[in-house]
Amino acid sequence: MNIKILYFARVKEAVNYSAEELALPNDISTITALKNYLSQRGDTWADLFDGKQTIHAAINHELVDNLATIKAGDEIAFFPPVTGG
Amino acid sequence: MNIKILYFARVKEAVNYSAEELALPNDISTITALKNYLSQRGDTWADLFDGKQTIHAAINHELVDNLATIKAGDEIAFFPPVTGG
Amino acid sequence: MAVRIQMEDFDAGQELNKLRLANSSIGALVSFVGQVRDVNEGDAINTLTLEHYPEMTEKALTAIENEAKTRWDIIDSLVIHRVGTLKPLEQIVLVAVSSAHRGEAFSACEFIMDFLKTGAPFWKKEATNQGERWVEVKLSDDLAKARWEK
Amino acid sequence: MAVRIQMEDFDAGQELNKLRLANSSIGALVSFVGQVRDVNEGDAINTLTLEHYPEMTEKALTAIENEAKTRWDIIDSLVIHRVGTLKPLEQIVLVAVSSAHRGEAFSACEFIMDFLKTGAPFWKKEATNQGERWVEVKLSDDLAKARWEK
Repeated sequence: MNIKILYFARVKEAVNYSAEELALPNDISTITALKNYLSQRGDTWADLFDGKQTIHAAINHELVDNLATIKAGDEIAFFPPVTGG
Repeated sequence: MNIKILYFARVKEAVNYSAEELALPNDISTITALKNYLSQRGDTWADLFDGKQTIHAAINHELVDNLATIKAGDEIAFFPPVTGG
Repeated sequence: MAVRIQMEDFDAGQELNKLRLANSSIGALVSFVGQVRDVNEGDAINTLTLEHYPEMTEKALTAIENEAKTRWDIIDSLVIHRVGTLKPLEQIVLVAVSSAHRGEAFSACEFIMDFLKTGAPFWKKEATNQGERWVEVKLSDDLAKARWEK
Repeated sequence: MAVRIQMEDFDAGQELNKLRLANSSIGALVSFVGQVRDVNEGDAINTLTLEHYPEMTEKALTAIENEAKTRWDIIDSLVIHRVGTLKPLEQIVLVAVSSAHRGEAFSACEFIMDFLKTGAPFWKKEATNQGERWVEVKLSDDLAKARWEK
């Protein structure tokens, strides 16, 4: 299934781009599975999702937890804890 | 001793003036004693100080209780609970 | 810290900018503006007249600001309170507090308002179509003040 | 209730007047203005750059305002948040809440700020003489938010 992924702030700097379109294998259906899938890309990705830093995920502009389900067409975002205001 | 008394808001309307200078007998030395002394002026005054309504007292711009001591030259004020803001 | 009692209206935005720009370690500015409502206790309000006890008002408000400064790490504060006769939608009071961080400014600003309401010698009289009446003390104001005592 | 995310500065006084004058049953207007401080964690700040996630920001802030409206009897609220690169003494954010009485407006305004700080997708990067760095999350912000949960 096709999804879009956005990266923000420190995460964007780590992966070095802000967005990508991705054709995901159909068995990658949760945020956890997506994180593991992306981690296979190598060091940067593995470091990002090794659980040592807090990375929040959103699906279609809603904050979600790792068990949230991904559907085709979703816009997924990964970002560090927010610091506005 | 000579003192000055100020009246505000509802209390001012009841006594019908806003200030007076008064030569007090020297044994009238607390707010309670002053209230009793003024109450002898008649109905309006007796009603004001009969304890059925809250009347605050201040001496020289500080809120005081009934036991506070009056000295010559003091500015005493009587007024209802405040409603600013 | 400043207290101003005046008949004239004030420009809240200008006052806030002045406070905010006075110090570049200010990160937070919390303010309260009170205005005359057009209805109170179910009756239309034509005007609201504020009487006060000038020398004591200034002293009481300064003491309240000093107490706020003792309790919280604030940078500056301002109280402007109008007296005289006001119409609905006119501003009555501005309380503003600046600080490095927001928590202190929020607490101090609400504290100053709660103590102003119960400890500064102002009295309000409303003119309605049924005549004039003094505004009654609200129990909620005493309760609001009591929250700060501990 | 409104949310505005913008690069440009805003006129806090004008916004407050608009909110206040919109409704003559408003008795209280509480506002928070956040500005860029010139020092953070001991280092001089040259600029502060705010990044955000546009679609989500608006959604998150609207949800926070709606939650405030559910919890307190408020009349209106406004959130303006700037993005882009700002200098010390520039305004970052305005949160304003109007209500009939002050207690509701104080609580709702502080609530919106506490949830904005922890739930709206903004990220701050500081430029200091030692280079650029992302602003770290503060534990105090999580604690401030946790107060509202009960």
